[in-house]
Amino acid sequence: MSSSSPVSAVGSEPTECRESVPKDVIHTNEHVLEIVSDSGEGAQKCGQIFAAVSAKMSYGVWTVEIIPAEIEPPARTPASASGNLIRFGRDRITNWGDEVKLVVAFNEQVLLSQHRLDALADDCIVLIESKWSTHSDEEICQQWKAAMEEIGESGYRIIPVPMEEECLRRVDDPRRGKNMFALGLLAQIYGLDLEKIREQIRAQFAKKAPEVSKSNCDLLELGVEWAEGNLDFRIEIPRIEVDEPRVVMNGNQAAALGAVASGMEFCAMYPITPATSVSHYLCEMFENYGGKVHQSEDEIAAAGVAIGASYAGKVALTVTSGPGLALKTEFIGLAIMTEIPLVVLDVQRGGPSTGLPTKVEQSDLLAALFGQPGDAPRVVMAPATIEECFHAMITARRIAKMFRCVVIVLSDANLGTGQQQFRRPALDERWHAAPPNHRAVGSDERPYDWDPETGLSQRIVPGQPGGMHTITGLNHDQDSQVDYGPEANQLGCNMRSRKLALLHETMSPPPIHGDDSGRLLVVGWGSTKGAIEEAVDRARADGHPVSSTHITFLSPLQPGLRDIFERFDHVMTVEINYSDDLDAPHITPENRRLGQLAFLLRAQTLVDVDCWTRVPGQPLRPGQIHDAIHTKLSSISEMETTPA
Amino acid sequence: MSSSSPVSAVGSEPTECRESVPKDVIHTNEHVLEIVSDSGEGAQKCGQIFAAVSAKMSYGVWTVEIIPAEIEPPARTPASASGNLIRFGRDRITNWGDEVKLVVAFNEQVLLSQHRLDALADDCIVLIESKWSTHSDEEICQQWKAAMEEIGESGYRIIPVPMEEECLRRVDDPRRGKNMFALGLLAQIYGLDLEKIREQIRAQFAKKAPEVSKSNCDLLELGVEWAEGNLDFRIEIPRIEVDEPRVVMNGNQAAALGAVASGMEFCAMYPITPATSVSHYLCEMFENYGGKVHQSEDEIAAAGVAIGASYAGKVALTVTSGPGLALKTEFIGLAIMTEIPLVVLDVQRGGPSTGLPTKVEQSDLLAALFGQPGDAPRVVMAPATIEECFHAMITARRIAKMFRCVVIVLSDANLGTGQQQFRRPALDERWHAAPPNHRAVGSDERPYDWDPETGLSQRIVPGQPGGMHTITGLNHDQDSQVDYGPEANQLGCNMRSRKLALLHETMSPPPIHGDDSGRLLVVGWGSTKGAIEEAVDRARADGHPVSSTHITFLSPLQPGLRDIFERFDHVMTVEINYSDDLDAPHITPENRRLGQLAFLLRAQTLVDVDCWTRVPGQPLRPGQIHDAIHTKLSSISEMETTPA
Amino acid sequence: MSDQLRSFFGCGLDDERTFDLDDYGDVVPRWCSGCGDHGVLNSVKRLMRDEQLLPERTVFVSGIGCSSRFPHYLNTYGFHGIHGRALPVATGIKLSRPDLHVFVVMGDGDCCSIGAGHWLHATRYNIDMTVLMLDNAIYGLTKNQTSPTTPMGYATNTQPKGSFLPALNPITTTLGVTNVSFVAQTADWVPAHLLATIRAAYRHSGFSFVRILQRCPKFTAPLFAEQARTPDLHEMLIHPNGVTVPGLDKIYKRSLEHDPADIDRARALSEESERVRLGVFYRNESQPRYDDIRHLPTHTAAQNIERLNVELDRYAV
Amino acid sequence: MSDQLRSFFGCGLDDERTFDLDDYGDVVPRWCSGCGDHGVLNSVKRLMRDEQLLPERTVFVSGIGCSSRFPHYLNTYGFHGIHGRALPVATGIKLSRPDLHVFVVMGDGDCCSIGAGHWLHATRYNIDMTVLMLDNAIYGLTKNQTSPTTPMGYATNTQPKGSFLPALNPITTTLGVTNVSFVAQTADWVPAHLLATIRAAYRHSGFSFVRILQRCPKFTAPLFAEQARTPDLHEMLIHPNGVTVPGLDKIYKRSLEHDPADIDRARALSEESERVRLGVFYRNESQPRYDDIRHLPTHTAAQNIERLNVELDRYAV
Ligand SMILES: Cc1ncc(C[n+]2csc(CCOP(=O)(O)OP(=O)(O)O)c2C)c(N)n1
Ligand SMILES: Cc1ncc(C[n+]2csc(CCOP(=O)(O)OP(=O)(O)O)c2C)c(N)n1
Ligand code: SF4
Ligand code: SF4
Ligand SMILES: [Mg+2]
Ligand SMILES: [Mg+2]
Repeated sequence: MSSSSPVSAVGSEPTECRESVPKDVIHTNEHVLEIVSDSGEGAQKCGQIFAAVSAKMSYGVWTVEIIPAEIEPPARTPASASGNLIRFGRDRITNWGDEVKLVVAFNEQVLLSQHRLDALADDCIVLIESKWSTHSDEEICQQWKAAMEEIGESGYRIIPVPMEEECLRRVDDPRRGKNMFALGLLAQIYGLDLEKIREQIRAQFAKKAPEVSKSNCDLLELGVEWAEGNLDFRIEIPRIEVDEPRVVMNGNQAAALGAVASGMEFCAMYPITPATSVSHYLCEMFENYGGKVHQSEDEIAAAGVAIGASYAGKVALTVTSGPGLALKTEFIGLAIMTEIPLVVLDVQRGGPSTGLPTKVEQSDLLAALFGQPGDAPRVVMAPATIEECFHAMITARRIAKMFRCVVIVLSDANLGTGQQQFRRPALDERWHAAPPNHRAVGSDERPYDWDPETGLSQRIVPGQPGGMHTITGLNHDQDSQVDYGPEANQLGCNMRSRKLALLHETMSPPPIHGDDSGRLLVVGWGSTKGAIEEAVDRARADGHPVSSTHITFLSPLQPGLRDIFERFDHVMTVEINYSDDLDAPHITPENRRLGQLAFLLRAQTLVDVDCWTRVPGQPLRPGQIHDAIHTKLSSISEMETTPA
Repeated sequence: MSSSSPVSAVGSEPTECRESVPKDVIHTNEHVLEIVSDSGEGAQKCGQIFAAVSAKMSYGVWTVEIIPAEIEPPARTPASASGNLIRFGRDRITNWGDEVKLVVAFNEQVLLSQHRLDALADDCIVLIESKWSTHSDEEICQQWKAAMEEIGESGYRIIPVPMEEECLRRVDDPRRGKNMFALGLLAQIYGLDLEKIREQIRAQFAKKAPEVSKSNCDLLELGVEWAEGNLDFRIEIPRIEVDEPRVVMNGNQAAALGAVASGMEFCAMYPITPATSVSHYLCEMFENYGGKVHQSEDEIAAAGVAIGASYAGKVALTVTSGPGLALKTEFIGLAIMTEIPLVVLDVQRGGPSTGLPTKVEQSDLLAALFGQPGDAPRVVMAPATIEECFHAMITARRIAKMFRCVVIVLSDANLGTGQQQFRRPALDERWHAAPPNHRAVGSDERPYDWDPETGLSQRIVPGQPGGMHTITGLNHDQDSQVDYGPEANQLGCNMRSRKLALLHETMSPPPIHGDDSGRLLVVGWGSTKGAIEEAVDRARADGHPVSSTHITFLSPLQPGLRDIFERFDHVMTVEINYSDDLDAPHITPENRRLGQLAFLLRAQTLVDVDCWTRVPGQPLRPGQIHDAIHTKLSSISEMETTPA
Repeated sequence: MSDQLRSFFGCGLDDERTFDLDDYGDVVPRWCSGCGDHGVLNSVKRLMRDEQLLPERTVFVSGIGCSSRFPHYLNTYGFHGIHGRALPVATGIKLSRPDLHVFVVMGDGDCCSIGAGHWLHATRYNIDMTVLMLDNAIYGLTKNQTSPTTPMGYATNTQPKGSFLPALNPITTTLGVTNVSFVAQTADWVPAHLLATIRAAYRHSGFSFVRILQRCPKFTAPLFAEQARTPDLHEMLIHPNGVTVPGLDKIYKRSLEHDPADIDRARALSEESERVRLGVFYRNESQPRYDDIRHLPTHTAAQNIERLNVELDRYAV
Repeated sequence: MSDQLRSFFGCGLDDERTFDLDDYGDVVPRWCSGCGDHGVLNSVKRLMRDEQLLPERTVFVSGIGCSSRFPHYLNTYGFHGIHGRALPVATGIKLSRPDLHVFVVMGDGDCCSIGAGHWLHATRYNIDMTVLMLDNAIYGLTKNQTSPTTPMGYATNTQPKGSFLPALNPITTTLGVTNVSFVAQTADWVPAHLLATIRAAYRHSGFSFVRILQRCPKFTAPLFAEQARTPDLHEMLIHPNGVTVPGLDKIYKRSLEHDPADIDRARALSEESERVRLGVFYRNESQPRYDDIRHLPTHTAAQNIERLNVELDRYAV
């Protein structure tokens, strides 16, 4: 539905009528909606409850936080937009999708912000607080008008909703309850389970006075009623009941819980967006499991404290993002050299430097692989889903311990703050830390008793009688004695590197999404998995022989890649990091700077891996990737048909 | 000459005789000698004077410092060995060669240390202080005996020299003058110009009382006389007079002088081996040129102070080695993001971590290229000779300034402490810094006025009226305003990367040493150039179609490499860093970790570049490389003849 | 004074320009309403107007944090760098360009936590710069984590049961550093005192460290609310060599004579007391200044080339 | 005390073992002859012998420098880490293993220059460990560069015309940090005092910081030579709560009563004086200890799994 004035009829009618109006039912398998307010007006909470409840109702869900880059940007400005995008539907949802189909906006400026990001569908339904259009402040009315003009070109169906006016019927300060009213609107539109919502509200406000829950539930009701009485549509999405137990959370929560489940007992950190919330979750609960979070004076100290804890017998965790990873560079080198187990969780954000602190990017890969001066073999792995954020921590700890090595886990802002549901993990005691080992060390045992075949050796930790030795970041021999000799240095390097080869042997090639061979293989890593697979599915539905594969272990790189690549005519990575576009000025195939995974794959497989990468500070959309696949396919055809 | 007892006849004769004994003349085009003493006994000074004088005599020279890893290791132990290796000869000398042909040792333990390094030729002539063999301390006699037994297997010609006994004829404390006596021995053996030596001695002791020079010259004379009267050989090496003006120095001196010549005016540093001496040289003289060296509280601050100075209008330098480079990681990212020119000189040592502080390695390459989280394009270059250490600083400053970028210069311990002579540089005023720019900034000018074609823009520095703006490590637009939007981030990344493509356009392919095509191309970078080319020359002399090329610019990578590589059947890098050996357990072509340049070249050219690398903490020898070439060639032939 | 020199010292030549408040910046800052940073910004602009600083000769250096956004809101040169590292950058700027007025703005996390090493050393270098530490006792920008100055027991996102340790006292710490030359404390809610203190700091020749107690209504409202309302919770340090604000004694009645030359007493007074003490704790202009010591005459390229050729002679063969 | 507890606290169970000096290490250290580090090593071994520390329950943590080679010469656990970062490592060790005796050995460059931020914060954390700062007023291992404690005017390789700034006073600096709990100064050339001071530090519950004036005949011989020869150039701080070495007053005749509870006087006394003051400047066992505050009971895996399942319920759909 589209009209020349973006403000459509329904909402402008008087709203006294409390009876139901007849509804068009929109049938669809999924929908993308956004709820967006000024920072501090609670759209985030509204979105979170919506997502949780739809997950509980067995819908597939994926949410993306809309966070302003400033602490308190001026109200009623595009910069102030805060809230949630929610994509939900019948099937499993793995990414934020392409277009927003419905928006609830608390003012026209935050609507503008979302409009300008070019993410609203042409026929997007917009429910917007109506009070601004007739505000007593002339400037505000002007702003409203200007905004409506700007978005006038689009075909949105704009439905003004007297949110505050309605809320005032129950509360004195409508600014504080509007979000629940909005939730009511949405509940009615999508037919959400009201009792489940009330439960969720009560849980949220459990620590506050009971009246708080009560008044929030009242406002919810009001929203439902208003929608019932005024909207001429509702949206119906089929559900498939799942009965396996499931949980819903974001990737940072999953990583924090994974750390606990893995048996880690120590985390040292320094706050940094978007990794800090991992620590917040841990700070709340880690002590209940005998675990400690230590906030250090800086990231260097955080790495050092974690290494000290690991040295003393733990497998410690340090959590950070780009700039913090940079500061840990030297200490990570020490851990590698001394073979002290350490897990580093890097929740990637936009870079370089301070970059885009709240936004997603996948551009710490090469720094994670090669950041340390000297030869410093380490394990690098990247979870691709929220569920994998949980399990990655368990795997990381196990590898760090068994291989006496550093494991860097690369998550990102999209995984860290996005919510998704997944199978409830079955916890396992075997993941847990063994109590500190106090057995006496035999006189034939040595601190680096490297098995010459594998490079593996057993850790001796303080407290073990007879095991006294001094570890050092200088080159050392099996007894941990400083040794500058040529053989000793070569041996140490061999042993530290050999462990990766051994780990490599235990790995399998990544599974292929789609056929095992074809014209184009798309390769990804990390949080882009869902979007890539969705794009590939669409391309395949278009009839193109396209498949994808997703790499979990970047160091050592999973096996079998060359074989896989050779079964496809072309290979292209899709990544959220920077690469030169070949058609940009001065860029040639020779000097082109490549996507980070593409660079790695080329060196390792010698296959001519192309890349399509972008750095928008946003997750990639399946539609974008789908387009990129099309472009790639046509350029291949062109090349093939053009006589050389 | 070899005898069953390593102690040959000559030296054991009584030494009263002051007349000349008849001499066998050994004719050779070059020789490698070592002078080695306990730390603190002055062998270093002796070696330095020898090298300087032979350079002045138009010999080609290359020296390598023998430095103990401890400040004051126990005397008369292998760990105490301190001194110089000198390779000199008729032609230009570019590396330390293969085998030591003559050693002057102040005791048998330091001789043992050199023997154990497996670097002495089978027929090496050894002049050794004789007093230990008959020392009153029984333990010492035993040690002497044990040592002689250990080296007995070799065919050295050992000539005991009563060094202290002789010195006592002129001085009271022979331990302090022995080095000049030894210098006299050598002067006589090699026919060095005594007047030039005396000049050098006088210059060395210019600040001391004149008697000091005098007594040193006396001891020199004594050494000459003793050799004249007792040795039955001398070594004659032809000379080719060069008349271009030349200088002799080590790479750290060259870099320091280069920094001054380049017009840099600011260096911030924190001490670290083996880079510190660059700063020592600068500290001595920089102020004479209006330049400042600032020793910071740590490497992070050093980077920050340098960036501050650059921001304010200079092009500043910071000097470091591996662990320090690690600490500068975050600040380098900021300089890249804000496009503040900065030159980072990394004098590489053995790694990872504290590693081998005094020893050479080339393993900071990947960290220099990829150390920063986020996409952080920077220039990386590597001088290959002492002369290039000088000129690299001038090039680095020019690039940093013109491209508003970070330039990392990778030297290493071999270049830094090795001495070589080279053409005296003709200094050029144009290299020099322009006085600070105080012109007013037009209202149409912007702090990041990127030329969209090239990414270049003009720097506006504090003091320029009308140019006020705030630079930031957050993503920013042309006005340096913070901008988190998708386009702004993509644009910034484009512009910073584009500059490298432009620089790339100005570059030429590296020259080829040997034929333009053939069976094997050896590729190197940095300090290994001389040894590689010498090895290639030998292989060519053996009749093998082998060439080499040496890469100066690692980022952007010099052009034309793929074309060059394709003209050879096989390509192999030779590097002093770690790679897995293919015949080691668990190592496969798929999981093999490669030499750092090899990795880079494969990704960039897709050519199957092999590598031969070692991490002995020593420079590579031409002989070793020659062997590696042979091995590679035979394995190629084998592969080709074995049916698949 | 020669033209060159005048221009060197930042007083424009043909400069008949005069600057009013807006010339020093007219952007609306992106801090929360009620945030103490607004007041500091105003005072700083006022100072610049009063002193008629040339905007192009003035540089504000900061780290990362809410407070470190400061330079963006001024029409001077600004360097919004990385977290904790403002002081090294400022050091490089001042050492290479003594003609610039250098101001540094840091948060409590920025300065006292990640930047602690630089803070200590910058104090010791005693380079001529004005340092404003905006202390809201919390990590603001990253949303509510404990900082070194968070009071013991105050709950945050990283120490939800209350901060574990007594708050670090930045005044005492600075006073412990050899070669310290100016240390003062003021509060965003006493604007007249704030301005007077910043002015004294600016006029001090050397490293002047000002801790500004700063309200953060977002995360530490309870810490400063009562304080800001109640003049009697303050104790003003007064002295002819400190800061004196005419008329302020009418409101802030509790005061203490303190001679800022007396470091022992300064240290004792800096310790926790019932009332918050505002004023100059210490001031000593006779401490050696590193930027002074390292000052060099300028050289021409030709002179340098000549000398360098002599230097090369030493290496000639 | 249960067996488990006894073993936890590092007193062996069936431990009839006794340890003599050699059991704590018998390697010949690789320091220059005459280096003050030798004497410190001897005193430390003596302390361990006197206290009969279990070698396997004792950890020495260091950075990089001549002094940081310390752990290699002892037969305990040792962590020879990276330059300037000994304190964070020690913090991690002690927080996760309260049963270990943790010693930290640092140089003046290690602690006061690159490690300054950690030094300040470790002082504030006040975790139970014994910290020996071997102050030779120079960078030894890297061969003669100025350190923060190099006296003004003393020439080095990086400041060949003499160090630019007055030496940092590490005692005063430490005393400026909130929650400081033990600060003492001693010298390698007064072995009895050295041992007594280290013992007091070891026995102090909390972070005990000992600055040890250390001779470096290689690079700073002139700085300490006269001092070491001349007892009258010292002034001993004495007090029942400080250290007292019977008989030492016969040689070191100049002394001063100082109650280490008095922080104001401690600060005043720590300032440069004609004579070098040795003794305990400050001691306060009632300061909160971070390791104490953060102490936790142990948990079994089964308990944890149970709780975590409850936690997961919160996220269940
Ligand atoms: C290296 C690094 N570590 C951490 C961060 C994240 N970070 C940004 S601001 C900040 C602390 C802010 O607190 P404060 O310095 O007190 O300033 P405020 O926001 O309170 O003004 C932190 C931890 C970062 N940007 N860089
Ligand atoms: C990150 C890093 N920076 C610099 C160095 C080089 N370095 C080693 S020891 C040292 C200083 C030694 O001085 P100090 O700490 O006083 O110890 P001392 O040798 O005097 O005992 C330095 C700068 C290093 N190893 N690592
Ligand atoms: S969070 Fe606090 S410090 Fe930051 S802008 Fe808001 S009130 Fe100010
Ligand atoms: S250089 Fe100095 S500190 Fe280092 S071992 Fe020698 S005397 Fe001791
Ligand atoms: Mg703060
Ligand atoms: Mg020292």
